[in-house]
Amino acid sequence: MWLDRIVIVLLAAAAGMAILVTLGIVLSLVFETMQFFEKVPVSDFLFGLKWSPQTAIRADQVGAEGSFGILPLINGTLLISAIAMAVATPLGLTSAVYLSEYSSKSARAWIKPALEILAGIPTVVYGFFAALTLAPFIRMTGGQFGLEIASESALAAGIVMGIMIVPLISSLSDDVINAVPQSLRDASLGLGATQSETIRRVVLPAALPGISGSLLLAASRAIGETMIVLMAAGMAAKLSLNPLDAVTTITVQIVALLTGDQEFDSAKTLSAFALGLFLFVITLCINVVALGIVRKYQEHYD
Amino acid sequence: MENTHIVKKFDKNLDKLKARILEMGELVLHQVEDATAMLGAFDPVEVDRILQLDLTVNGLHKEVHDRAELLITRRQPLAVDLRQTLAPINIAGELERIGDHAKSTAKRGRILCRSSTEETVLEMIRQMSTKVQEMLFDVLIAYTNDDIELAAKVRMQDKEVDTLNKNLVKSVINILDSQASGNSESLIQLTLVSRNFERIGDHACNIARYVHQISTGEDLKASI
Amino acid sequence: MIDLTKKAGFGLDQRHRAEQRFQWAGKLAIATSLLFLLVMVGSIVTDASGVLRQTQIAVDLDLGPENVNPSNPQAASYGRIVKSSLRDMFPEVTRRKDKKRLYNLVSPEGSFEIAAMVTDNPALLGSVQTLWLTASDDLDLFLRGKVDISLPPKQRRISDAEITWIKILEDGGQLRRVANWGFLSSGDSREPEIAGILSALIGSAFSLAVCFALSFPIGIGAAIYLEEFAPANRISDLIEVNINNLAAVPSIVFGLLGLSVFLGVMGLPRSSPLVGGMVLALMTLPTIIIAARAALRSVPPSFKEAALALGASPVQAVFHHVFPVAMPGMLTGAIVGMAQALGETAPLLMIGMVAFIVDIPDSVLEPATALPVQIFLWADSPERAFTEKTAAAIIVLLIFLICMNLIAILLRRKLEQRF
Amino acid sequence: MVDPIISARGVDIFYDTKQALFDVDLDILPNKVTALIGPSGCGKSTFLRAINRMNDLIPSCRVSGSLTIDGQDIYDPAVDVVALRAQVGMVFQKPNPFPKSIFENVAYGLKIHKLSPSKSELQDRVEWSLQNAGLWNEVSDRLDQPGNSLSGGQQQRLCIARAIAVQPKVILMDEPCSALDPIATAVVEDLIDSLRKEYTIVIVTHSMQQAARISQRTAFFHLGTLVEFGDTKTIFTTPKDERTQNYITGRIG
Amino acid sequence: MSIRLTTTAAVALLTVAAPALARDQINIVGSSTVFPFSTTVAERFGKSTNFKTPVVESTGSGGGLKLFCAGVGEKFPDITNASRRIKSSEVERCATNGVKDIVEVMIGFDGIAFANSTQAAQMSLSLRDIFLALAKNVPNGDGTTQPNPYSTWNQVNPELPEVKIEVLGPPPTSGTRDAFAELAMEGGCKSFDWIKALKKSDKPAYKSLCHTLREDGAYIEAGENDNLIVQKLQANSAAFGIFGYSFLEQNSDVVQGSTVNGVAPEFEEIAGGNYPIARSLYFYVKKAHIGMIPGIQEFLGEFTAEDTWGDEGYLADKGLIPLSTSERKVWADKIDALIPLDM
Repeated sequence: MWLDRIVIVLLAAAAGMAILVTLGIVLSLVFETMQFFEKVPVSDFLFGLKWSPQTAIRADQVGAEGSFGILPLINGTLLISAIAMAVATPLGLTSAVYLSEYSSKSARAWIKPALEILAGIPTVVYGFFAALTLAPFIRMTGGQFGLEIASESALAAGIVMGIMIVPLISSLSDDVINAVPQSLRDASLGLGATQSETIRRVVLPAALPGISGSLLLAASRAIGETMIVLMAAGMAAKLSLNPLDAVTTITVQIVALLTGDQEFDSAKTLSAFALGLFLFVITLCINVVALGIVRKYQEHYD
Repeated sequence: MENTHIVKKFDKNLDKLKARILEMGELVLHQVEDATAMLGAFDPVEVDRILQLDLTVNGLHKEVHDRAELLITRRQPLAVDLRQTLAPINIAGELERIGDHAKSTAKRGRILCRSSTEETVLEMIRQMSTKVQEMLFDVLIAYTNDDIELAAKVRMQDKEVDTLNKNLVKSVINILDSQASGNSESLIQLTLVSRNFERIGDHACNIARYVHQISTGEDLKASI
Repeated sequence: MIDLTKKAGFGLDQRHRAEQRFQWAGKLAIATSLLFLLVMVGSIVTDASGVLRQTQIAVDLDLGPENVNPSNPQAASYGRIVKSSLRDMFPEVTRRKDKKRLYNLVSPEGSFEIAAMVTDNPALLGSVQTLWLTASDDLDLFLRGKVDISLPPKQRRISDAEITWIKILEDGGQLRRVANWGFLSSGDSREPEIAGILSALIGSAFSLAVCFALSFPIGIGAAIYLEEFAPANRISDLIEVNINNLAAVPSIVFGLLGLSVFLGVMGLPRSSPLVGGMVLALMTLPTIIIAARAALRSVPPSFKEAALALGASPVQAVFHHVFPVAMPGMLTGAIVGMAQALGETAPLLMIGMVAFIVDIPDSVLEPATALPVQIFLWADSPERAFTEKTAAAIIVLLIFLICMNLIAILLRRKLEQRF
Repeated sequence: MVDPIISARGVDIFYDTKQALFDVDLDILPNKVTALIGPSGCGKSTFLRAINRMNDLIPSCRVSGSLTIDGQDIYDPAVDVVALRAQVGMVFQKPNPFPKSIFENVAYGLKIHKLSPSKSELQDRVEWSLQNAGLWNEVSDRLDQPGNSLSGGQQQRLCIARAIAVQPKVILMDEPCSALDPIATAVVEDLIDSLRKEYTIVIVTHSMQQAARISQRTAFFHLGTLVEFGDTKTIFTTPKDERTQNYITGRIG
Repeated sequence: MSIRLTTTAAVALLTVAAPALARDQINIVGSSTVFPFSTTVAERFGKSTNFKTPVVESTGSGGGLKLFCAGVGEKFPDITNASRRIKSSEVERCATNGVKDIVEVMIGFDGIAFANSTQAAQMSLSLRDIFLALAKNVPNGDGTTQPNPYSTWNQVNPELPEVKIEVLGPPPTSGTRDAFAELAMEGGCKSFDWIKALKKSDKPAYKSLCHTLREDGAYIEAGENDNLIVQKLQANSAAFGIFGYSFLEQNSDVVQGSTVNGVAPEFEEIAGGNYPIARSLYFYVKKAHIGMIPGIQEFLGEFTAEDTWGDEGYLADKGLIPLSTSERKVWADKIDALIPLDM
């Protein structure tokens, strides 16, 4: 059985890679973050209501106006992710349900990969689409209803991002739904439930742990997405829940800060690392909570 | 049944059951034959042997019962199998009763030897004995081969035995009426022996019914 | 009495309408997604169509010994020869500024093309030869009607004089449109007319191969461990949370990690597909693990139990019986992850793959770019002709992706079953 | 003579081009337990599933001939399959409670069919079903526990409670005890016997003894044909057809 | 195929421990603004010489300098491009990492255009107009400031049309943005005398006032993709955009540059130093790498050839605004002699 033991150790090492990667990320972020917090107080960063790295162009002014407040970025990140999920969840789930429960095998055989292509289109393309097609369209439509809409809006970016993550949800959920035992469907149909009742009341609840996994993955992707927001949502750091406003996200700021023409040791650039670490911690918290919920649910009905 | 069971042991169990019945039948047949022989020439040792044989028959009866019980428990036989399992219990009962009648006949031989015997009546007894032995033999063959026609024949022969018995009784009454002879005891004993053979015939006939039932599932008791 | 018709009660009308609505919602959802796909791919294809052909211009070149030294043809200034030929064709052009415009009809690549032709066929030397050279992007765009000549001359890239020259050349049969194989067979260039996708394509292929070779086994291994062998303790929980968390880490952070570990600590070469693949592997790992775990979870436990009952060790039971059944689901996860990796730009930025690289890499250690990087760079280039190059590069990327999916679909179809 | 509740005439069932049932004529009498027996693949389950059109789920499945319930053809286009299944319940081989609480499992049919408008009515109905399924005493104090937490036999009775909650006329059972132990089987068999007073039950079983124990009528299927159909007693004591005989006595036919 | 690639990858992983092959091509990093010019030169250099084509990365000026200053050796880039001058703090950082002798090269100018769609009328602006339209706080006439109240151009200057102020420009992290703030905003800002005086008395306040762009939506941070800005302008004819000259030149059919202080953003005007919003572009060479990596000297030669960066050179075709002839001479001499930067 020594061979078995070796295999298990190898597998555990593979799982341990995740820890290693995390450690690496934390280490590569923490050092620079510390430097950043030497220049800007932690409380300003965490509770500041204003994100405006522009005023901090000179060293002697850094943080003077508390312009490294992360809240507007969180606001933007959540707003856009929420819009994206609001678009992608119904689209992705209903697509997955339709594919696995209704569509013929042959239709599924080509629709599923076609949807997966959607996930493979480079985000730059989505960005262009959002910025040049959808945003003006929203602006025009809004104009007809007398709404003043900026040419950049969270809505355009969110919708397009939603489309992008549809295949992530649909493809993974489709697999999960497929794995729900046929006997549960039979039981429900045998009681005279219609197919949609069976799906809504039996299949989906049974597939929920897996589906929530795919949703979590999609949400993660939405939170981590950069290009589309960069191109279509503008970069205005605003505390606003209005989807028609231009907003910016943490990731956009990270990319912009790290690839900009800035000095490499200015608070501006260093703040990118603090943002990265913060995002890391926040998603960690979300995941801990999510794991707890999923686990509780599983214990109940597995 | 040409088809064999998927479970081979089932067939073997049924065969063994059958074999025990046949073994029993053979013993009983001998008992009847030997007891009949005892009527003319009494031999106390032989009588003891016949009486002793009855214990073996009873043992076989019990064995058939046990085997059938086990078979039902293990195989839960249905339809023809069930009948093939249940019938031996009954047949063994019938055979055991036949054995008892043979035993009783043999015992009467002891009494008969003390007095003179009416040769004509004795001849009739022998005739009856031959008949029931024939029936018994035939019914065992019918049972072995699931031969319902042969079984039907046996059932027909029962009437002959009844007739022989009636005739014997009539003859005895005639003798008793005509002469006040001193051998009335032997005559009564012979009547009782005749009665024994008549019962044996009935039992053989019952066995024949079971043979019929095994094959057809039809219970003839009610009809005939 | 039993009534089997709609009148039987049970709120049937309403429920059937709900069923219809539900089905329509499904169709609508798929249609919406496919419509988006169609619109986007459609517009890209339309944009990209211009790349299929390129314009060439016939120039009479004096390759006599006074211009080219036959013993050392590489040393000759072919650019000057082209210029003088153009001047000969249009002797009326005298102003310096106009001359420059004239020279601009031919791509700067022209002189290198002559050099290549001469090397291939030394017989060309010694006399005047008519050779087809690649025309400039402006000329190409004009010929394809992409220049609005109704605008005032100041607002367009092609002046009235140039239009006259082009017309003359066209009438003289000195312009032709040929299939543009160069796009698929050459590397990047700053001149849109000769820029090609091959180096990026190979770079992507190399990176993905490395990425797949690393992330698939590690991801599957981690998933199997967590799903089948991990003890239910805090460490397992930690790993699990970690993996979910990694999926949400912005990709550029993986680039930072790659920069400090792979380049800094391990000293691997910058801009190489090896490092690119490794960074992408880190990035796709969580996706693969999460999907693979879902797939493993959907395998009926009876499979494993049956194997264990036969005396298989837990490892054998998992690898022989659970693993093959979960394979299609794992592949789905891998495809989603690889597709994500294929389209990723940001982390490559940190490890030097967002670069201008002309040479086509022939190992994973040589500098290379990747398809999305090429798209990103071209989309950011001022030259108008790069727009269609961008679109064409996207098409190439999509075809790459479709090929990848195709392989996976074939595998999946072979393996898929419903219990 | 009682009129049959279900009546099949010349029923053929195909999967694609493969014919699974050939010209089946069968009358199922109300308030009787009818057992369908036969070797695997003989078409008994196919026939059972045809009665509440569970076969519809298999796209390649085609039914011809006439299959009527109370004189109405099940496959008539005017027939609503939901209405049919609401009145022809089904219990499956493996207990398959939904991943919901015990209460929700039983209430499921009532809710989808909107049979119990008020909450108290729903509770009464659920209790009634569990009572009738002989499960009430065992679960009354833990109705909010998941259905999966019950033992196998309890789960199957839960599934039966779920089926009878909507008060169907007919209950179809597809080998309901094959996954249960003898005690659980006995309890379920007892339940089936008591349900006979209210419902017509059609049961597919592989256990001859079970069919003999609980059914009044038995149909023997072989290779897609209905070989013999009659009183259970007759079928199991004196079957007419040699194939039946061979099958029930476990002989190589 | 994929199996072979996998094997290649595996083999490559195994050989990681072995020392990397000596680098035989120049490695250039840095500004995305200089990138198009640097790559053009690199390509020509690769094709016309026997050296390998240099690898040019677009990392941003700051990122480029960070890599550049990380150390000396094959692992570190040889040249970095910058759309601004190296800062003294960066020079210090370089020095601590052993990067001592840095040769600075100024290669030309990049004009920053203030443009709108050709569908709309061309605008004629002064720096003060730009400042008043885009600053976060503007003077209110009594020596104090107020949050920018202007929502249309004619409120800024009655001569301008009544069009909503809507300007798409680079984010604060961009060098173009810094240059714009420094040249255009500060230029307009200084035109108020009291602010000019403030420069001497309270420099931070001065900088803050002059450099801070408004955040109420009139100035829209649009990312660094200039093509995208151009296309957005096409879609919205009321909006203005701030982007590099080369994009204006390439897209002259759809966008037009506004004149600033009466000067149009045209080649000759920028080259002549008349157009006020133009910045210098640089690159920096690690002297220690010359001789270590083949071709650096030759590459510098190619870059500073008259055919390359001259008035008629091919970089001018790509949109680089050349230095004046005399300046070119000065810089070319510096490079020939490899005179290190002295700050």
